Amino acid sequence: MAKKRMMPAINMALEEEMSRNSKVILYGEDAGISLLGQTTGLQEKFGKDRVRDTPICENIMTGMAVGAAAAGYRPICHLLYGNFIYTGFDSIANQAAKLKYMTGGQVKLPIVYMAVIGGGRSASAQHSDIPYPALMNLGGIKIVVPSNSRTAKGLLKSAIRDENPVFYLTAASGGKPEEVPDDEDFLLPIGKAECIREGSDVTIISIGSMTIKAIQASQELENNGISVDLIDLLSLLPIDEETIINSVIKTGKVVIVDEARDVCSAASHIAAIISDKAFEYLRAPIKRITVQDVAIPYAPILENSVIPDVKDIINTVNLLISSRS
Amino acid sequence: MAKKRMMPAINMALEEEMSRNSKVILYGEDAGISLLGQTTGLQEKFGKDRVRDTPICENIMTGMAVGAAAAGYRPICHLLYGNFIYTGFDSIANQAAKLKYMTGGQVKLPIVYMAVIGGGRSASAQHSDIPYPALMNLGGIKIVVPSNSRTAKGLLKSAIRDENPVFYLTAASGGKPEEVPDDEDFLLPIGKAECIREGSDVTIISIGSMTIKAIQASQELENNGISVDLIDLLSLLPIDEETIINSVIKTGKVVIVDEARDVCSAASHIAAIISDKAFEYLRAPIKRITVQDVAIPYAPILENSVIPDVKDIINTVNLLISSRS
Amino acid sequence: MPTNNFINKNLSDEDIKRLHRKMLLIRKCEEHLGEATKNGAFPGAVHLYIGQEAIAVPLCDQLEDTDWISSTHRGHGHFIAKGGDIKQMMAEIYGKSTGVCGGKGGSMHVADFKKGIIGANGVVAGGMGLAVGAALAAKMDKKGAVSVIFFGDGAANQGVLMEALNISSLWNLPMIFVCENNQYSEFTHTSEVTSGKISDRARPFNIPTHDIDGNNVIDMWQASSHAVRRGRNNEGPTFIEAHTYRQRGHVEFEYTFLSRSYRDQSEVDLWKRDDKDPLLRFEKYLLEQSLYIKNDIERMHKEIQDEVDEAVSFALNSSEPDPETAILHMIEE
Amino acid sequence: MPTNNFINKNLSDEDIKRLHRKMLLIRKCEEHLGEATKNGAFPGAVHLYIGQEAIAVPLCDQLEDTDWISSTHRGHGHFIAKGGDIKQMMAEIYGKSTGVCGGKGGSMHVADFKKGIIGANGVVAGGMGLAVGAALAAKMDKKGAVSVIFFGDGAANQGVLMEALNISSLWNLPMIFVCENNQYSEFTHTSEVTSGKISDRARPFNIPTHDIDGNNVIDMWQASSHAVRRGRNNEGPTFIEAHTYRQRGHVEFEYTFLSRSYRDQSEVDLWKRDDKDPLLRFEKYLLEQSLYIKNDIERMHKEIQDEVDEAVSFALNSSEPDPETAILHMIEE
Ligand SMILES: Cc1ncc(C[n+]2csc(CCOP(=O)(O)OP(=O)(O)O)c2C)c(N)n1
Ligand SMILES: Cc1ncc(C[n+]2csc(CCOP(=O)(O)OP(=O)(O)O)c2C)c(N)n1
Ligand SMILES: [Mg+2]
Ligand SMILES: [Mg+2]
Repeated sequence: MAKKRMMPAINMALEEEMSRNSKVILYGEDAGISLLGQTTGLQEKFGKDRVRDTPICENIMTGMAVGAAAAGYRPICHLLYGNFIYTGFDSIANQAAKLKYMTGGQVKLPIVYMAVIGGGRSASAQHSDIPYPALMNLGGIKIVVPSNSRTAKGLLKSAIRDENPVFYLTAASGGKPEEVPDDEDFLLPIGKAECIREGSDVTIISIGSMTIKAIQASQELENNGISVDLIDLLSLLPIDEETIINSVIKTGKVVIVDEARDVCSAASHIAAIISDKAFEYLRAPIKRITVQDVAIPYAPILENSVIPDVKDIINTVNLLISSRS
Repeated sequence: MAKKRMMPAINMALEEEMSRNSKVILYGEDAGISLLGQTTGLQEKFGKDRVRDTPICENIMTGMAVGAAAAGYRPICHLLYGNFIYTGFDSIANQAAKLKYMTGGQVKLPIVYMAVIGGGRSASAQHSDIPYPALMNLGGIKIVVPSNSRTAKGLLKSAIRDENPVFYLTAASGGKPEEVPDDEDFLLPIGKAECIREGSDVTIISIGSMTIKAIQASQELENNGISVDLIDLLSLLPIDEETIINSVIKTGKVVIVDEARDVCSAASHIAAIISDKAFEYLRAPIKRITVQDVAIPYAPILENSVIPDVKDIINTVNLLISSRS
Repeated sequence: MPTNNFINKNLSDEDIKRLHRKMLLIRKCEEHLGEATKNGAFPGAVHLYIGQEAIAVPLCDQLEDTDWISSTHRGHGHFIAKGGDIKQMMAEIYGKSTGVCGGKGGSMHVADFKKGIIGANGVVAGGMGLAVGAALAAKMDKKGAVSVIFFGDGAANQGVLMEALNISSLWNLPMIFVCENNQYSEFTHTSEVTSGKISDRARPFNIPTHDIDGNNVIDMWQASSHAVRRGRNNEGPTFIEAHTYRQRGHVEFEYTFLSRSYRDQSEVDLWKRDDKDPLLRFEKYLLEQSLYIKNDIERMHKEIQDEVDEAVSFALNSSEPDPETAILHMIEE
Repeated sequence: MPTNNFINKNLSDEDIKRLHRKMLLIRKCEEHLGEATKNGAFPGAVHLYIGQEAIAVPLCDQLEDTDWISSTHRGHGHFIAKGGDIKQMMAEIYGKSTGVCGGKGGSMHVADFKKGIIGANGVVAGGMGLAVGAALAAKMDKKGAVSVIFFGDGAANQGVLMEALNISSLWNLPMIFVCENNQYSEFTHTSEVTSGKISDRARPFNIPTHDIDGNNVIDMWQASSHAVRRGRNNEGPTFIEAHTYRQRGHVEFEYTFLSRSYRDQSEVDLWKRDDKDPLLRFEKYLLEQSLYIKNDIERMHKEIQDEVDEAVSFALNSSEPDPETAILHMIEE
């Protein structure tokens, strides 16, 4: 077990899974040299046949994954930034998400679509989107959003071994080094959230990049005597309803922190689930902390003002706790 | 005022607006002859310059609208079926929804993207999607979903006069003939829901094709002594929160009917809004009636089993009413 | 286009008869569907392959189950040509539980992966990426399998074609591009939406092209044979533009909703003549070459008709899908 | 590639000097940004246009504010060439309220619609549709305006290019396609991801092409002049492939995160020489032609450097954007 940042952890998972199963192949723009670090060294190790540099053509890249998977491979389609998921959206929405269903279940599509998402780096609107709200409604796919190096490794390995298209989305802004198990079978189950901290006053549900901020906020809140049940969601499709609901039963109050724009965010859907299935346990409005419905601006002062931060979480929880009931 | 079906009402609105403003242009595949009837006769009337048959190339069609709008026109980009919105998704998500913002508000983008959506015709998965959940999170656009010929006319005319990209999505399955005002300035405001029926026991919020079913259900419920406040949402971006919340204040119970798949549906977001802003008035769980997370199947018996129907609405309301509190 | 331009260099009599049989099978299936749809015998709309049989059949005749094809909304012909079961196809179109997709796909999604049939596709050019992906798999498998994308002249305007050409050429994939230029994209003549010659679009990528009479089964057989050989020998992609004609509407029944006509009936009639229609031309050739006498052909027609009737009965007698199955198959559990 | 291959048929001395001035302005701006980014003087990453100035400048020199350009992530050069204000550009890149986009866009989104600058674009080939749409508007306006898309060799592999070529040809749009082939797409050599010659991709659509030395400002002026004339006269689209070299990294500072190098320094050095670099070559020519003496050139450098310094001061002295503005401008109210 060694401390690793996100990208090396991803790299480790890719290397292990490619070693384990020769059907795993990977392609993407500059996959060899690796713009962002996920795929560094893989081409040298596994050859140009299994690790391919593609032209810039997301439109066919997403579709090729479906064809290659149907024909027996386990492709990892590396799309660099979340915004380029939109560029390859047709085959995602019309083929990958539906082909199995349309053909009466004839085929398995073990695909991983990989990209970094989110802001915080003055990369502006076309390199900072959180694309999962556009994906969550499609059905026929899975979506995971690891929050740190450990979950990055465990979820990627599960994604590669899964028999369905899995979107593997990690925060572009990285994160701190963290212990990552060396175990080559370290798998985290897709569809399972992790309870990071147990508490009784309020439930905080956080996604991806927001988890690190939620941890900080929870710490500060605890210092002020507020006991937080913190859930790191990890999977968006399927969602771990059970963990969420059990927490709400305990606390009766919920704050959801999501870096997505607000309308039809993952936060919205979680709120909807709770307001349906755990209504009787709720003792306060369900609060979403999200990005207002704007694109991500460039200047840091603007960007910081739209992306949720620790203070937003603390303030919202305080408000919720102090509200009657 | 004459009775018209949906397509003729749309056709009427297009003709009026194209007559009114020579900057309005329209293009799409077979726009001249018109596959679905919206654009019938327009090419004959306005010429091949303003009504253009395009090759099949949704990818550039959606982007061209942005360029033409920035350069002073008011393009209507006809995309036929909602699923082909995915084919042209890149320019929608990365350009149309963001260009104004990224450039500090320099430009107006008066665009209408038009398509039919939804199932009920054994057109199967690639011609039956409800694409608005994938659009609602993008920001920078508006979305309207008329429920009948009258609202189809009034909302299309407003969409064409709006200074933003507006998605104009109508049910592929059509509907019954209905009175449509002849008034050439008959506009329905985007962002405003209509209360179709006033009631006090339960709020039903319906979208597009579901409104006709909700009306029927409300009628039957009323016959059984349940008084329904029925809201036809009409706009999804922006959402008329005020009308929704006022209704919840009255009834305390809500059912949302949406033909979209469930996860991150419009219904989810509406539930999220209510569970945040009208929590104190809620007296029961918020119920969503949606499509389970499947693609739309071909065989009628399968298709009918997944698309919400009148009985689903009635059953859900009855359950809600009979529940304690 | 006289019939005697069938120049047969490679085909045995057996081959020829097999091709004829397959073409006839497609024709009869499609004719049935064209008729049955008028009575609302099945739920969805159908796009018929009539008049284009000489394209799918001779190419697929040279393929194995381990080769891949991906096709279009007009996909029954490809399905049958590649060895798809017509009972299962009919049942699918009739929306029955015994359909090849269990009634979930219908006409636009007939597929049979066991037979290398990735399937029809409702998104124009939507099959392009799937075929290229399968070609990549075939290439990596190194067993000489090939992958075919059938697409229309209309689909040739989707940019994904260029992406497919580039990557197939770069990676030397065993891809066969077959553009069925039937002169119409829905209700618009190709010339109005397509600049230049479609087969020329492969040239910048140094992909060998064939620009052929797609109603001539032997020409198509020969072009295909070249393309398949190249694929099997790891020599890379080949592009075939097969010129043909869409004898039926874009979709059956279109005259009920179109506000006006878009082509002259005389044009359609011309292409139905026995010097143009691929099946009739072929049958004339079979008679000329004394491979068959008239009687044989009549017998064949009857035989195939029986086969089709049997498939239709199978479909009609099959049960509706169980509504409970509607929620299955989105995800592999 | 000796300097004496500048064959000037149409340009006056004034023209030549104006082109030089603009190229120098771009060079100096970019050099500043390359330096300043090392000290973290501004927030985002920058992709520099150094070495490609001879492409944007002579083309944009022939354009009016009513003509449109749409460009790439490497878009400062296009912005400046088309008359964008360098103060506003610097302020934008420095993330200030006085930036041309109020600090919302940054380097990858510098735009000025009043000047016909649709802007840089962070999505590779993302500007293609915008430019074609503007060309359609220009065509319908019938005032002789043209629309230019600048795109890279990497972008040429996006299918939307083919869609753009097809529709521009069909509709005879006043489009000018300018592919700046700088030999790299991020860290990959063009030859590894691009099959065939890029300019050949326009040929199937019968679009006239120029395949030229993009480091030769006069060649580029001449090709542009042909393209602009065609556009203004409603003669349709033109395609220019301008061969050049990306002297800087894909993105400044890339050596800090790349695990290995992807090209030889000697290759880079070669292209910086005064017989290759577009600015140095041009200056050599200016001297050879006695349009300038060495002193003049030095004076020009100083003058332009002052201009750039002033723009930088403007940016540095400008205020940060008001955070309240972050929620404005998504929607026109
Ligand atoms: C992406 C997409 N856009 C539009 C359509 C609607 N559509 C269905 S078939 C068709 C025309 C196809 O023409 P072609 O490729 O020539 O095939 P053909 O029908 O002639 O066999 C169109 C526009 C579609 N199904 N998918
Ligand atoms: C749709 C999309 N895919 C990938 C990227 C990442 N990316 C940015 S620039 C670039 C290479 C572009 O190469 P080229 O078009 O030759 O332009 P150059 O950088 O050489 O000017 C890539 C892959 C992107 N921005 N957009
Ligand atoms: Mg066709
Ligand atoms: Mg380049």
